[in-house]
Amino acid sequence: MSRIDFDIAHLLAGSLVLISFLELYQDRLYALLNVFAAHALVLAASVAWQAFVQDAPHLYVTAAIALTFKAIVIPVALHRIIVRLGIHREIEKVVGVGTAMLAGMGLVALSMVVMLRVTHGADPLAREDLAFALSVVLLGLLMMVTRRNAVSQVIGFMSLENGLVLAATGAKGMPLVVEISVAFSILIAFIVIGIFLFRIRERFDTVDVQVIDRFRGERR
Amino acid sequence: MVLIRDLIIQGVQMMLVLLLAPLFTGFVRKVKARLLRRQGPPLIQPYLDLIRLTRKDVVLAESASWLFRVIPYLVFAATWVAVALVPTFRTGLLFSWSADLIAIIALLGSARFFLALAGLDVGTSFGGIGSSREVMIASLAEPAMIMIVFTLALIAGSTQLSNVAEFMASPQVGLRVSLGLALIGLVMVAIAENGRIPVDNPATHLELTMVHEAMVLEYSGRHLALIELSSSLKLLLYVSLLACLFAPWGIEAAGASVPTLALGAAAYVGKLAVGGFLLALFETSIAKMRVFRVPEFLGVALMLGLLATLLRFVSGSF
Amino acid sequence: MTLTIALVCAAALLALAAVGVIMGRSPASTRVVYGASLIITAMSFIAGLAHLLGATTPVSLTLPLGVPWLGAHFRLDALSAFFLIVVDLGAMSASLFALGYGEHETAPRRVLPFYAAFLAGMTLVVLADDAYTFLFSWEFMSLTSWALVMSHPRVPENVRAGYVYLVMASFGTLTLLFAFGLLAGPDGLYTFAQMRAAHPSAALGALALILALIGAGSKAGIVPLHVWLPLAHPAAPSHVSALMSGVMTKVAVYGFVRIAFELAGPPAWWWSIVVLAVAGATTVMGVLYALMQHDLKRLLAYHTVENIGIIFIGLGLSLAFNANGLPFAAALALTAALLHVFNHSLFKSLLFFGSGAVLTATGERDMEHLGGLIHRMPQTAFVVLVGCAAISALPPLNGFVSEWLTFQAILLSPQLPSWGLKLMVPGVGALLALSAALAAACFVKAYGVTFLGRPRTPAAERASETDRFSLAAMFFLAALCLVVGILPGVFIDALAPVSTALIGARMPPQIGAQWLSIVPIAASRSSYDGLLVFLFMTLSGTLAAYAIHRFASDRLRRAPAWDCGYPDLSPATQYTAMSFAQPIRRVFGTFVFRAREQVDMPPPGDMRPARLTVRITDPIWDFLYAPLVVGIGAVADWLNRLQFLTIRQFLSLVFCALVILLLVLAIWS
Amino acid sequence: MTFDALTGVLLIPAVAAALLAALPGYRVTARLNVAATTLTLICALSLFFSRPEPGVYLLVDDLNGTFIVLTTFVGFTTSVFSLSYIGHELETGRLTPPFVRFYHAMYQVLMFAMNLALIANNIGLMWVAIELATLTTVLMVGIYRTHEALEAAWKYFILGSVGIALALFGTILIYMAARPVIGEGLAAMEWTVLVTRAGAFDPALLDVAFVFLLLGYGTKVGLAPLHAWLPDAHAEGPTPISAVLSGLLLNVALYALLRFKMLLAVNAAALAPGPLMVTLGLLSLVFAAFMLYRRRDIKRLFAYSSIEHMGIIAFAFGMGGPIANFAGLLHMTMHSLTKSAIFFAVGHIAQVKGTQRIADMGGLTETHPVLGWALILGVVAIAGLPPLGIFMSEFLMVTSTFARAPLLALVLVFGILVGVAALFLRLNSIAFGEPRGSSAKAQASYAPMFAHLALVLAAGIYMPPALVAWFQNVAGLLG
Repeated sequence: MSRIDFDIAHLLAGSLVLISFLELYQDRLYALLNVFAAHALVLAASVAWQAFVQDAPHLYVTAAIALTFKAIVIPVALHRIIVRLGIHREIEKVVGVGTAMLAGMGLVALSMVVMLRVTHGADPLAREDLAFALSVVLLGLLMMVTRRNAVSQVIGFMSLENGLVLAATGAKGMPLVVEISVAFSILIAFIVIGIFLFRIRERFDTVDVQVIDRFRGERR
Repeated sequence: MVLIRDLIIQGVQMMLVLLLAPLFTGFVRKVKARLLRRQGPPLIQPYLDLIRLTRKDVVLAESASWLFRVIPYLVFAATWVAVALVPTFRTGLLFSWSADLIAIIALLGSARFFLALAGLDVGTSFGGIGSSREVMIASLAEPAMIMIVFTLALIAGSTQLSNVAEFMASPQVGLRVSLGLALIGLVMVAIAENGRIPVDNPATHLELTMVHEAMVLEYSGRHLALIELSSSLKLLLYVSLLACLFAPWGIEAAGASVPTLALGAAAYVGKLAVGGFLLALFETSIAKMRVFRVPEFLGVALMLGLLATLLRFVSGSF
Repeated sequence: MTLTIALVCAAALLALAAVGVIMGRSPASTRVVYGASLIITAMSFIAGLAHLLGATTPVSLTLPLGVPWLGAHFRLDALSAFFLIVVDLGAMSASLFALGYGEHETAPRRVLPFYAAFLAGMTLVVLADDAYTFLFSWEFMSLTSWALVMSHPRVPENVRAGYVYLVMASFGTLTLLFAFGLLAGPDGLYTFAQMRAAHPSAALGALALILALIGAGSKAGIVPLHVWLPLAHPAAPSHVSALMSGVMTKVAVYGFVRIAFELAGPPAWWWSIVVLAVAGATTVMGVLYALMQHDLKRLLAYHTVENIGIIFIGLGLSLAFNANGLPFAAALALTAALLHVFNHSLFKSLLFFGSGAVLTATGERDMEHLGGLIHRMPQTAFVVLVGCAAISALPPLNGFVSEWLTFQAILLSPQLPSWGLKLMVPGVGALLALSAALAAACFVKAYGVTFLGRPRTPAAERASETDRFSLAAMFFLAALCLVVGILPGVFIDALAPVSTALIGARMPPQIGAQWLSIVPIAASRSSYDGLLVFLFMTLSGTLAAYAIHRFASDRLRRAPAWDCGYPDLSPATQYTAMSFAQPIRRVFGTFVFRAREQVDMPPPGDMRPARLTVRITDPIWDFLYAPLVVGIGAVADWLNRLQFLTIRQFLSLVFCALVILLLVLAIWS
Repeated sequence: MTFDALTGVLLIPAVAAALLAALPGYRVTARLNVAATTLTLICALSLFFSRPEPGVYLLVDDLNGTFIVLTTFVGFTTSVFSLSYIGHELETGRLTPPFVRFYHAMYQVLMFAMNLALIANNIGLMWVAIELATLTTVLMVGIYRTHEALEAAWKYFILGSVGIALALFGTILIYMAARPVIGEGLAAMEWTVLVTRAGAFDPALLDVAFVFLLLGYGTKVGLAPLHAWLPDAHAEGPTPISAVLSGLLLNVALYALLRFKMLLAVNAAALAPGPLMVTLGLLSLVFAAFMLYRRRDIKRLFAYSSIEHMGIIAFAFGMGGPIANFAGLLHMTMHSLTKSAIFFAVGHIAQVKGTQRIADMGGLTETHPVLGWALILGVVAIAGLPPLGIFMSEFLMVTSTFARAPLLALVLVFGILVGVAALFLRLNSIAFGEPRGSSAKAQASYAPMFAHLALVLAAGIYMPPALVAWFQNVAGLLG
């Protein structure tokens, strides 16, 4: 592929990582939602670009899904939930921004080390993509474990999944990518509905010992 | 022919000890009395006591069982067999090989076992206290004795009493440390086993410090006679054991002629006299100790025996 | 042929277990199962005897069972034949006893199947010839006996006993698993034949020996692995207690002998030091524990510990002599140990039967509630007396013979070159002598308090003689005790093939000796003749009796016992087990068990009774097992908090795992 | 694609699922459920005799043959068990008819998913199948709609989803590793192709991939510290599902791991997957063994015991070598049978006692002898005591390991011992002691339970040579 294609792909993937950092930084839920929408947007862009570069039309479907579902539907739904649960002005971090950022740095560094060290044979595009994808995955996971309430954890999970899609699309000619992205969208839909139906906020994370005993423990 | 003679000698030996035992007891009492400036009973008093006892009815406790009535005979039999195997005036007794020193101790042990049971049979606290203390003493005296036997056996290269005695009589046994330790230990054990002062006082009754007499308190008549006889047999056994092991002079070897045998018998009686005198002297010159000091006393004996054995194990020259 | 018979018998026993399950409800089941097991074990007994006396070469057999590419190997050689005899003799008498005793069983369905299976397990252990079959049968034996211990599950002590037993049994089995893992090597040579051929290195053999000592010892009940034994043995029905104490511990000894003398290769001199040290401690601790007991069956169980110690002393000596090239001394020590195995199986079964008879007659196991039984159950009292005399090593009974042989072996040990042994063996000898004396004391207590004196409770007063089957079994064993005691030479000669097979030497033949006496080394050195001693004693006893009754008075009056002037003393004034043991407790207990006595004497005028409380602690449990239990509990509590985390915290666990693994990768090269 | 046994294994459950979703009425559907599983089992067994050539999507070889037969068999017995179990649940009203219909449909879907995961010849397809299986079980775990059930389902769902994600990433990485060698497209995801060419893959990429797969599928296997969902899911769901989870789903996930382990084994330069599996295995074993002590809920108890045994199995496969692998396979089979049998017993016990609290059940051998002794037999089996099969696998495992790595063997045995002690501590209070809880007559179907236990017993004593040869062959494959 030509130099310019590579650079654009690189740029998009890199900005995806950057936005993940922004998500980590956010502590207001609305802001977080917006950042995530941006995240999905960039993902859609990068997937589309891959589709173009690899001229694999089916990837456009994935891009479309990312765009409509993740960048629009889900954020709106979550917005509703936030309103219903009345948690819009919550500060709900386990660790401070600084620590989270530092950890994120570490994770990115780790993924770079792990990935760039390995794939000498593979073409640079896939290699870069993989490195970035791994960092996005790790950052998403970090987000899930450093956030208290359901919504932001769902967002964490989705950005993790964005990383996956990035990797999948980066893997040239990989079958089933579309199916997988669809499956994941269903998964996420389940989660969101779950939150919506059962108001599981406290079941994600709580410090209330009675609740723990009643739910997670042996019934004494 | 030889067999016949050996049989006769064995029989003589058995009868001899049986007859000598009460006399020896009487002798010890007499000497003690004299040492205490008392007249003391005549030498034959024990015989008279035995005869009188056998004449009397047996008064049996209501709660006594058949075992209680059998035990005196068992005790007597065991003790008699044991003492019959100890060379007195002649080694190489016909049946000496049928039970070695360890077996003799075991025989005495069984006598004690049954006597202690008898103490518990009637179900009074007197018998109980007697037997419990008896077994406590025995539980230390027996190992001590075994250790001493080990020492002797290792010196003489045999646990066969006759052979040990012969070896002791033979010149190749010199003065040895282990022998000395064994002697002291054996004396201590003998004192304890026969319930002599300072461990126990055979002359007293109804005193809470006593052991043997409390155990046999319920016995009377012929049973008591047997018990008394067995205890004096036991005393005799220990003295003649000491005699044949540590003063083997005058013991005739197997196949000696009749006159020399008479000589041996005389020597034996002499040894008994000396032993009895020493015993009496010792008993008069020391006070009885509390029951719970007895373990320490016997512990010393055990340690001496163990030490002697260790010395033997480490090198043959000790 | 003999092997086939034995295996068929084992299979028949397993089938019998199935029968027990099926017809457990019917009242006839007890008779059927015990009767059948009596017959079957008798057959297998004959097979074992035939092989031990007749055959010269071991016979082996392989069945397509167990580990597929291995098969189940069985082998009947002199050693296993001897132990097969021990097992079956015990099983026969137990079955006979149970024909009567089992009638009192409240829940036969919980006993019958496991009883038969238990017998089968023990038989298979001694026949097994590869690691898998051995351990399989071994653990099967433990499992079935566990089920028998649990046969009265409502009693909390039984449940606890069964629990401790099972855990210790699994521990032992896993240790043996290690031992065999070592001997089998990385390419899995699991058959004993291969192990014999393998000649393991010295270090490996030593490790295997230690593991075998721990593994087999924990089942045999060597200190400090004995804790389960005094709990489990009494909990089972008495005939099973007899089997567990008298026979199963012997099967454990078999396991040790098999590994230490055959599979672990040529012994190093210091092996015996380990064995002897453990054995000496076991002997004395066992009897001291026993002295502190007042539960009849528990006392007997602790005496099993003591006797196991005596057996291991013999084995240790044999190892020592064998390692130092003194095969004949080794043969003597080994024979002593094996003879004691046989003897102990006899009188321990007898005594447990006796306790079972007492239990059925009075419903009591606690000696403090018994007494005076000799009046109500004279025959039982008589046979139990024989048993007590035998286990106290009194001539002319069998217990004395084996101990005497052990002493003779000790007297040979100055020939040993190594200084460690020179210093060790006399100490062990002293311990042995001490334990013998203490055992006598203990059985004076046990017999005197249980059978003699006056009944302490109404239950003891109402006791009645036990049934004829039980009596038959007990008389049978008592007679055997006497026979072995007065004709030991025969049995020693019967053991010759075993020592020949294991050591390559044997004791000199005893049959030829004059008057059937036994001569371990040479007549000049030492000899013992149980027959003559027996004859002498009976002769002189009867002579004395005759003389007295002939020439002196044989009149007899009954009168109340001497009461020191206090009329109608209550039975409570008798010496109890605890008070009987008090002097010895003061001598030994104060530092072994930290026994403390507190006298609470009320002041004059105060009407409350004075009381004496004795506090005894079990050092081994306190210092070894209690900390273990506490530790595991603490760890469990600490880890248990992981059950109560939130989802986010669980996620962070996953996250950490991921990051750590990635770090590992990053650092890898 | 012609109808052969393979399609049968997939098609029958799928069709049955559709039918069951459509049909009303408990009697019919339950019977139909059993019938379907029976047919599936027959198809699976026929795979012994006529084995189809591996296709692009589907594959049958010795390895998954073992798993398929096991899965379909346990699926069959469990359906028989749930016949009476669910019936009882209907009577007590814990489940309403619609939910039962849903349950049966889901059951078939689960069977379909697991069979698909097993016979998939495509790593992506396998991933999809396992995700499907997870989602169905999530729905089934939450079927009681109690607070605790929803809670458990939710936890399972979240942790499972993360696991799925990680596994997918690993799968992608495998593809990336395969692409340069094999070329783009499906071929780069086919087992049959991958295994032959894996030697040329980029080793480091394989390493990273395996890390992700280990964690992703390890979550399904329930290895500590990824186990969190497992105990609650077992405890709160209906017991047949607990049985299937412990007996089958864990195995399926393990199967996936084994496949990838084989890939790495082929590639000399890649890191040895053994040590990782050994570490996780021992960790799970010891951890679960200690966790057993403080359990008050009987189903949670045995759930943790499943974690323990999964640890043992992972350890065995991690050690590798013909004996250890054989032991691992044997242990896995025995564990599936035993654990599901235990859950059958536990299900009935919980029903008759009306509770899952261990404290409320006691003296079971007196109140319900059959159930009680069955439970004892099951626990004895799971504790690795003879004459049952697990004893053999543990024997082989320990002896072979001790000769190779004594310290690991020590840890293994320590864990086993601690676990055994804990299990019997609980068993004592359940089966023995003073009877507690109701002693009402249990209407239970003992057949499946005893069928399993009989098989386990037989395996401990005698294993048919054909089976042995098969296992040994597979053990050889695993390397």
